[in-house]
Amino acid sequence: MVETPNTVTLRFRYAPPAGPGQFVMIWIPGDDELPMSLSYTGDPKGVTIKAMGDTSRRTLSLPVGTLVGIRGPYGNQFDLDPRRILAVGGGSGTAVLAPAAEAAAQRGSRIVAALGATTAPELLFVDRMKAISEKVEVATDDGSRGHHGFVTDVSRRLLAEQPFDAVWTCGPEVMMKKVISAADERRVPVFCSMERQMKCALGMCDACALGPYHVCTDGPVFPASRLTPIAEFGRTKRDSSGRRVPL
Amino acid sequence: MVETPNTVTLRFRYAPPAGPGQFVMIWIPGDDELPMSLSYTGDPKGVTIKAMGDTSRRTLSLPVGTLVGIRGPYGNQFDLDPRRILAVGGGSGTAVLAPAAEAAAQRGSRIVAALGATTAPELLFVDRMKAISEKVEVATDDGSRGHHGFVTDVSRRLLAEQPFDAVWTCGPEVMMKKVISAADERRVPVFCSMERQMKCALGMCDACALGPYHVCTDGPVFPASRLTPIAEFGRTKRDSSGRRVPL
Amino acid sequence: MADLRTTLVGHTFRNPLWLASGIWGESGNSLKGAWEAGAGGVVTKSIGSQPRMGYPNPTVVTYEKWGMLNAMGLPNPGIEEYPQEIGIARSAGAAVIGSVFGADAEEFAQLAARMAATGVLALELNLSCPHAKGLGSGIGQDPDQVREVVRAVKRAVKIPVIAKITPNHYDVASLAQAAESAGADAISAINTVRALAIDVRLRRPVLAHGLGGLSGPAIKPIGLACVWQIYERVRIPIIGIGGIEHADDVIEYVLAGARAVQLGTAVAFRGIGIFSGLAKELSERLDALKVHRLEEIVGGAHTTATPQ
Amino acid sequence: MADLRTTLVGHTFRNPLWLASGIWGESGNSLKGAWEAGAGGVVTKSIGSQPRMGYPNPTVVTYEKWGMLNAMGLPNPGIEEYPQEIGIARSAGAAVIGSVFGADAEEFAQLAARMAATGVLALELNLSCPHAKGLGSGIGQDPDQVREVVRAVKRAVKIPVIAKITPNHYDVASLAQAAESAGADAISAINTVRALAIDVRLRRPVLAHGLGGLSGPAIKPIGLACVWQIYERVRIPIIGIGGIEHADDVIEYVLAGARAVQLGTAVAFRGIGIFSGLAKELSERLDALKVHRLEEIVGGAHTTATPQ
Ligand SMILES: Cc1cc2nc3c(=O)[nH]c(=O)nc-3n(C[C@H](O)[C@H](O)[C@H](O)COP(=O)(O)OP(=O)(O)OC[C@H]3O[C@@H](n4cnc5c(N)ncnc54)[C@H](O)[C@@H]3O)c2cc1C
Ligand SMILES: Cc1cc2nc3c(=O)[nH]c(=O)nc-3n(C[C@H](O)[C@H](O)[C@H](O)COP(=O)(O)OP(=O)(O)OC[C@H]3O[C@@H](n4cnc5c(N)ncnc54)[C@H](O)[C@@H]3O)c2cc1C
Ligand SMILES: Cc1cc2nc3c(=O)[nH]c(=O)nc-3n(C[C@H](O)[C@H](O)[C@H](O)COP(=O)(O)O)c2cc1C
Ligand SMILES: Cc1cc2nc3c(=O)[nH]c(=O)nc-3n(C[C@H](O)[C@H](O)[C@H](O)COP(=O)(O)O)c2cc1C
Ligand code: FES
Ligand code: FES
Repeated sequence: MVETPNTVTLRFRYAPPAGPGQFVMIWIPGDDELPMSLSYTGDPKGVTIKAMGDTSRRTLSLPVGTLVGIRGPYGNQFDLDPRRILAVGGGSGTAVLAPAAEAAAQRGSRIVAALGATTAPELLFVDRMKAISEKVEVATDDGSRGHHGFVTDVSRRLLAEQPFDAVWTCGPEVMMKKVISAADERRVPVFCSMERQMKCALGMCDACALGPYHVCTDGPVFPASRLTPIAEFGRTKRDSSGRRVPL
Repeated sequence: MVETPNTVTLRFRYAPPAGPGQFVMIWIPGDDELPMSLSYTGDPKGVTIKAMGDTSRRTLSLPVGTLVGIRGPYGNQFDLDPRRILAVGGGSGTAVLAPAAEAAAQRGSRIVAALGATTAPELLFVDRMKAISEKVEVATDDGSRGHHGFVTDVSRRLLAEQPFDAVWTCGPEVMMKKVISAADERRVPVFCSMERQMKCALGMCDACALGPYHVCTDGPVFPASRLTPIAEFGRTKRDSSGRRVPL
Repeated sequence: MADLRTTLVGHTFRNPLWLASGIWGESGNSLKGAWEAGAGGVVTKSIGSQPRMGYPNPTVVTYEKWGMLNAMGLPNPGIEEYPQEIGIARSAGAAVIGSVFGADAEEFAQLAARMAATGVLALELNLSCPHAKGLGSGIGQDPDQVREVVRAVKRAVKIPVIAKITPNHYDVASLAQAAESAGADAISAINTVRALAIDVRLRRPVLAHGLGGLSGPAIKPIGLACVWQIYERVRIPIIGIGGIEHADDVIEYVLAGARAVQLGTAVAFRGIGIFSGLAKELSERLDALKVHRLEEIVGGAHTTATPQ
Repeated sequence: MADLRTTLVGHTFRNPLWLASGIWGESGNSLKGAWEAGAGGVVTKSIGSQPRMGYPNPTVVTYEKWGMLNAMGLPNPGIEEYPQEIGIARSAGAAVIGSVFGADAEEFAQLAARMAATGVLALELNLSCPHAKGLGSGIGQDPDQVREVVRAVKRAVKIPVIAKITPNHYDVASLAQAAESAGADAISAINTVRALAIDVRLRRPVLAHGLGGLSGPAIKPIGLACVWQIYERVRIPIIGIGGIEHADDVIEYVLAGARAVQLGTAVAFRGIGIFSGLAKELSERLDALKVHRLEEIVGGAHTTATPQ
């Protein structure tokens, strides 16, 4: 299903149980295998893929019924206990926040969401978030919808307006860093869903090393308190060879 | 524990559950590994070994506490349903009949036993059988105790004296053949515990082939009706190379 | 129902599931039993010139679920006595392949001639037993010797010859090529993988012989790699062996390049009923995969593979 | 509590459980993490002259419980960038062994010199990667080339040198002997075993590279056989690798001849906590077996073995 001009959701039947925050490895035969957060954790499960590089771009044009390989789910989950949650999604980052917000709402938590994108058509899952949130605010870089500017500005305002027990965020690391500093001022704990290059997804090959952690097994969801001491966070990642490269 | 001048019982703790009729492979490190019927199937389990060839003879003089390897149990079990059972044991063959007779007696069956040996001191488990049987008769080749002659004569007489639902027998094959023909006259089904050279005990290597059967997995307990059509029964066995040799 | 028949070594087998050498193959009644249980072909125990007792017990160690280690030491009744066993199997109509092992080309050729005379439909040369010193193992590691043995056997017999290859080599395809160049009609791979188990309490190897050969599910990925590599370098048919238990295992081997397969350890783990059960499972699975004839997909994974 | 310390390559390791190359070894923080989790030594990812991206995904296939197949393709940041990672590990006090791979003796020697300069306490030469074409695999199969590489490295560095041997060979001990004769200070064995997995629905190998290397419990019997055979033919210490998860696995390797062991796949299957957990388990098990010092029983299964 096409979500935005650059984003599609693939739905598939896949038995192993999964929780919000977890990811799967999606194998596009003859191409590559990519980590993708589950944007739907029920049945059928789903992933929402944004065209970034070659493989993800090609994924968008796969004919319906193409056989893909799936392994997982891997990684940890969002803690659904907080009663008042602010979800801050940047671009395709909303993909992982949506099922988590739905699950928390179902358990009685109150959700407020701030969703950002470069431009209005690229905003993801706005209606889906509206269905379960008290309030959904959007921001676009070009001002084509909602706040003209960064979603981080919106989230800072929302944090000032009302109390929260937790902030969930997924998006570019610079964005998440700003969300963290805004929440820190209010002493609200932040949980970030992180991305790194992945190969084994088993906590073995070190491809996804982030400071002392492996994103595939220690994450992908990290409390901000664990991330901020890491020099790499928001600055460098590792390429396929393991070299440190700027984000 | 020494049972007769040529027979000892080894007791050991070994967790896997076993039933009467089954056997284990006993590894005497540095020597050989032999199939041995369980003469005790509870806890501790036990095997009763008679000195036949080199390995079994050396087994008799193992110091207490020697580590041996055990795998199994393997094979099938005696059917304990018959209400009136005649157990005919020749030599160390009584080893496997004793736990089966005990188990059947416990479930309310009536046991009559005929036990044979070359000479009185070699008679095995006479007291053990007496404890659970209606009647125990013995025979020795040299007449040193009980009937002077073959246990097959005794069993023929017992079959004539009273009705049985089943005959269980273990001993030399010529002996078992005679037991079968006596029981056939009275239309009493016979179950024989068979021995053949064994290696894998897994129904794979063919060492224990007996006609279309593998003694290790199809047996060791066979209804006589399956054995009598086999030309090899009572005539030939196979040596370690698989050659047919006279019994 | 997908068509499971497969044609190789001049014969159409009713299904691709053969009994591997050394399993149920010492006695004619057992070969017959495996055939009647549904095996597509039955390979005899490897037979030598003289009766051999094999190694003392323990000869087998099992690893729960994934494998087995054995060092039987090639026990066999010898070629003198063995024809009566083949007679029993053939009288039941079994498709019998006679396995032989020898110390050199000459012994292989003599044995092959005597085995061929029993009426088996093909020979399998055991060039690969990993634990019988000086018997086949040295020979099977050296392409030149493989060539020499196969050539001598081909001169001695008219029936098709299958060369069984060891996996304990860095270039298994070179061994298969050597066999092909000498006229082999098919390759079977793999035999067991050299391995060891130690009892930590007794501080000694468990098997009386020390080293043994690993078989069962754990070696399936190894056997597949060998078949894959051989398929890329020879044109004669390949018979895949190693760790086959399920329909997908068979299909993996076929896609890697096998035209038939053999089952060994699975017979111990799942019983002789595995032949009919697996034939049914295989046929259903091929239907689900929309494959009408097994032979269609032989080597099918090579064409789609990413070239690297 | 049994004494787990083990001395080899001029160093006394606090326990015999090392982190194997390629696992948690690309980043200095991970090496540090493995050390802090209790590893007795940590081997780095194999480092080459240039950064290498490795193969595309999929790079890993798991077999539930008994094994794993991988073809990473030796991704590594290259010797230029890598010293900073070793710095992080060494600053935590870790006993670091630097693994390198090259295409020929000269490249190995150059890399070895640069790796030695980072302050690692020994080098491990990856002579055995089964799936990187032309990189080490050809070299590692030929005793002459092994000798040449080890000799060149020994000339280039002063620190001890460990030669890591492939299992994909019919005579692994000949490779170890070649390394010893050229001055190697220890042998480590084994690397992964060449293997393959095919997806039957997609009709293609699962790994992007096609062939891969098998690791995990299934290869333990294979690794043990290699260590056993090597122990019978060399005098330098052996480091056992392959499928180690439990205390008895370690003891089996030690009885077969290993003075230390490495853990790879078990880290994925049981987590990094395996180092402290296994050290405790090992110590308790040795107590139960009445072994006071692990080093007492190195090669202990050879003396009691039935001579054949
Ligand atoms: C745990 C986890 C969950 C993920 N979940 C999702 C998801 O739900 N939806 C989704 O679309 N993607 C997700 N990703 C990212 C995805 O796995 C790929 O990295 C992404 O699709 C790009 O792959 P590619 O091969 O097409 O691009 P590449 O060829 O690898 O890269 C192309 C270009 O895009 C840039 N780029 C790649 N990835 C990113 C990124 N994450 N952020 C910024 N720039 C990037 C590269 O630097 C490069 O310039 C997730 C990643 C992880 C680790
Ligand atoms: C299922 C099964 C259960 C068994 N249970 C028992 C048991 O409970 N107690 C027990 O003592 N043995 C039992 N045996 C027999 C045992 O396994 C050995 O065969 C026996 O101990 C002789 O072994 P050995 O190596 O000492 O003799 P070997 O060296 O193999 O043989 C020495 C001599 O004894 C003869 N011989 C060996 N076995 C027999 C035999 N069974 N009958 C007649 N002659 C023989 C040989 O022909 C040879 O002349 C059982 C065998 C099987 C297959
Ligand atoms: C107990 C046993 C005995 C074997 N004997 C022989 C033999 O005599 N000749 C031979 O070529 N292979 C022999 N093999 C090897 C098998 O034929 C087969 O190649 C191997 O077991 C791998 O297949 P599997 O994993 O299905 O068992 C034997 C294997 C086992 C387990
Ligand atoms: C994902 C992965 C990557 C590996 N990378 C290397 C490597 O770079 N260099 C090397 O010498 N061995 C490498 N190996 C082999 C391991 O060091 C080890 O020899 C092998 O995995 C067997 O041990 P195990 O069964 O404990 O995993 C790698 C293994 C795995 C599973
Ligand atoms: S992807 Fe391999 S360690 Fe995380
Ligand atoms: S002992 Fe091997 S088949 Fe029975």
